[in-house]
Amino acid sequence: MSSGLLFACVGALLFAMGIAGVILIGNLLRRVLAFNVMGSGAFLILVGLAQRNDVPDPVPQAMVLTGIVVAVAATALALALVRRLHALTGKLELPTDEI
Amino acid sequence: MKRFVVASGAMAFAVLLIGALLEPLPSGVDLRVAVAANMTASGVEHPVTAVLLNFRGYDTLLEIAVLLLALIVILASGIDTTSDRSRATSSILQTLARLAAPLMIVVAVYLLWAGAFRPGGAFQAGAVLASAAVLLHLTGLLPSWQAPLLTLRWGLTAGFLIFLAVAAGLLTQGSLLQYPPAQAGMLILLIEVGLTLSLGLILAGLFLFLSRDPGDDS
Amino acid sequence: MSFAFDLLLAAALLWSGWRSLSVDRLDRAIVLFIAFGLLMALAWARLSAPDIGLAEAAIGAGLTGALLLDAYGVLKRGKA
Amino acid sequence: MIWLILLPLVWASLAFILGAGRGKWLAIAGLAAQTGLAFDLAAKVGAGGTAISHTIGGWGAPLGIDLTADGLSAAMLLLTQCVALPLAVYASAYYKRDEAAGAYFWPLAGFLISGLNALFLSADLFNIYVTLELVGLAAVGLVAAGGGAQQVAAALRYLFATLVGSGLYLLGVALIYGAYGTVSIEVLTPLVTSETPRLMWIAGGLMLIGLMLKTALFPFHFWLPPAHGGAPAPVSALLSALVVKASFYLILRLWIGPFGPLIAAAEWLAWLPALLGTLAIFWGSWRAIRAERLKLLIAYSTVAQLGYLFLIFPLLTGHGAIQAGVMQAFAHGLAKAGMFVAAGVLIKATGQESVAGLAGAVERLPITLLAFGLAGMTLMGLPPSSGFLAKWQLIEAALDRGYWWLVVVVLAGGLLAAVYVFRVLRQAFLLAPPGQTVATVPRILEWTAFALAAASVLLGLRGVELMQLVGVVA
Repeated sequence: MSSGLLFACVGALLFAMGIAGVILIGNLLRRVLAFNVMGSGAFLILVGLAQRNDVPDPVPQAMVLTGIVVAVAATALALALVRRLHALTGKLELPTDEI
Repeated sequence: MKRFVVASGAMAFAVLLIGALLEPLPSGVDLRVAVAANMTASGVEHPVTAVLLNFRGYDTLLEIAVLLLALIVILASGIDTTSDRSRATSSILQTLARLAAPLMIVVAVYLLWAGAFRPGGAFQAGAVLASAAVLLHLTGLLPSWQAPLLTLRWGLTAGFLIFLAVAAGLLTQGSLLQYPPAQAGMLILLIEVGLTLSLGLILAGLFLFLSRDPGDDS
Repeated sequence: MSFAFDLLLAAALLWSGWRSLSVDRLDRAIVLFIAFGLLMALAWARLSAPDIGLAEAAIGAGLTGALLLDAYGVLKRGKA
Repeated sequence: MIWLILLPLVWASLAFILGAGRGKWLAIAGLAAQTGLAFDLAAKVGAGGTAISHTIGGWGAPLGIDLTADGLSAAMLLLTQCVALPLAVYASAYYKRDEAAGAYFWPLAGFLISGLNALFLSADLFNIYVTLELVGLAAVGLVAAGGGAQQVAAALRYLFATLVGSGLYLLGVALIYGAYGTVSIEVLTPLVTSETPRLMWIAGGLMLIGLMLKTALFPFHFWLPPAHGGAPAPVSALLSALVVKASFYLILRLWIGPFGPLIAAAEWLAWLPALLGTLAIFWGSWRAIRAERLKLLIAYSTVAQLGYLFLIFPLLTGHGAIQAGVMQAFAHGLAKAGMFVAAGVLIKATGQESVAGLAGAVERLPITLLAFGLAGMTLMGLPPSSGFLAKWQLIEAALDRGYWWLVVVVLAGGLLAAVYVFRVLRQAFLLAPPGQTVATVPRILEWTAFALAAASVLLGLRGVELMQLVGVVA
């Protein structure tokens, strides 16, 4: 097995872990972590699968660079909202009741 | 119950996906060939930079918009603005930070310059600039930012606007971001310089605007 | 030999990713996540993608980590 | 057509530089120009009878990124500008000077609209991912801006839903690139056959689920009512009229594009979205009928109306289904924008958020109530509104294939819509309780609501041209 494929498989596991985390975890800060793990999984699959013959491919690499920047933007935004919610309600979880 | 369902669903998905990943795949398009063939016309020597700022430069343009947007959302979501907390830091750390910051700026300039022909470029350079600012902030040398003043707002958007202006200016060549091969290198460098500065400011801003304390802190 | 290293790195990635989501204390979770980011940078280097490695170390682990720690600090003080 | 993307980017960044709360004239001027451009593009596509492309950087797919405007894209662009321009006029009078919620409205709205336009034009799956994020994060920011705890909680729920949605989409793109080495829709489509590797099936499933989550199709609708019902009126209107349509457009684009051979190999798949759409119509209408708050009622009505869009999927192999979908997108887009801004006027004037608080509104705000009624007419599907045309087209396509139960669903949905619309109107015609004060609101707010609602009805008369435009394919 090439290291590209190996890391793509790791990516699949990380993605599954991350998405289960985003669905199940109530603590919002941890949910942000789970989202980031999920994103890393997708990035590993993007590059790993494209380089399954272990020949570097600059196109998915550039895409992942774009993706990382988008992910950090989303993370910062999420943290800002989490902090705002905490300042307003003192809680780190979303209210469960439906309006 | 929900835990069990979601966890086993995720497991099953991972197994299915890994199974499919290990199957042999058809041979589709190989972009490596196309990238290699067009490197000379791209204006840079490093393939990843060529994809990022030339072949798929439009992605990057929108990506900077996303980053700028995230910063605006942080400002818009309105964290209470109160006085900055003073951090207890030793003078040794401060001296170290004073020494490190210029060094990091040098590294950023190197990364920016290196991006044309080896790993590096505007993103990494901007990130280093931002970490220098965060370091200065953590050692108490740089206060967190409150409302952004006009000059700061210009700085935050300058990189994006330069990129946008170059992209639109190149419409005269026929289409968006169509660099004439002879000037491509210079134009990409211009974009990268602007991006480095603005990315540094935006990434630092993500941290420095957020680290404004909520009002209950005394 | 290098494949053995890859396997080890893969295991470490999975372990740190898992622990950062499952560990009890939030501060440990964040530190584990930063470690996860640095391991990711290593993985990118193994995938001959040094550009992503640099970006991941600086942005993914560094800036995200700093943001998380800062948020954690404020939120913890808010609770006390 | 490239200026449809660049112009909003320019006015959004300039509005940010100008500072908090400024830039409304820039935005309105920019949007007016964009509306002209969208009409121009639609006319060119319609007259030429073929798609117009733009190869960014001159490279061409698969190395570069292509933009393509066919009839479907041109129609969606037209809808976006035609809804956004009146909403901008409305927002410029809605936000008071120095109001925190409006401080960053203009830059956020600008990025949102450029993201939408870029999405409708892009012919590159990864580029579409970036535009999805641009739209999603801008929408979340608009919901959160300057709001209280409930609004921030709604924004966070929305944020995680939209991030998971685009995460699933991104993984799909990654698998497609791995399997075929390209993310250009045009290059990809001929490569996919029914004997495609299993990865492609997984990619299709992931992208479909991710986009359904973003479109808030039942049962993924949980995030929509609090977000759309809790945001300021112009934001609710933008979100309900346009943002959810973007991911629907993308599902349609992929369904008839690269994933076509997969669906042809398993035709039962088309019933899945139709079934969920049916459930959405009944569940959304039921919740709208029961809702206490006016804006929540309208938000649940959006859940129901989105259901109609998904009824077209089993009909796509026949004629007229895409036209019915686009017509419904237009009808709902214009009517729902009109309804939300009318509700904004009512709430601003009476100071009451509940449906019960509307008593007596008809005397004070007749134009707004008329706008609400006209928009309601479109949602119910009464002739000659565009909603009627959409449902007519849908029923015709369904009868063509002999799918009777779709006809029953469409008719029942119309009746349910009548129940919740009349619930609001009846309340507004009641006598006002003594001592109730009604604040005066700027006239322009009432008239923009009226204009949007009237457009949704009058479009019914020009529907044929729109349907012809949608028929233009590459």
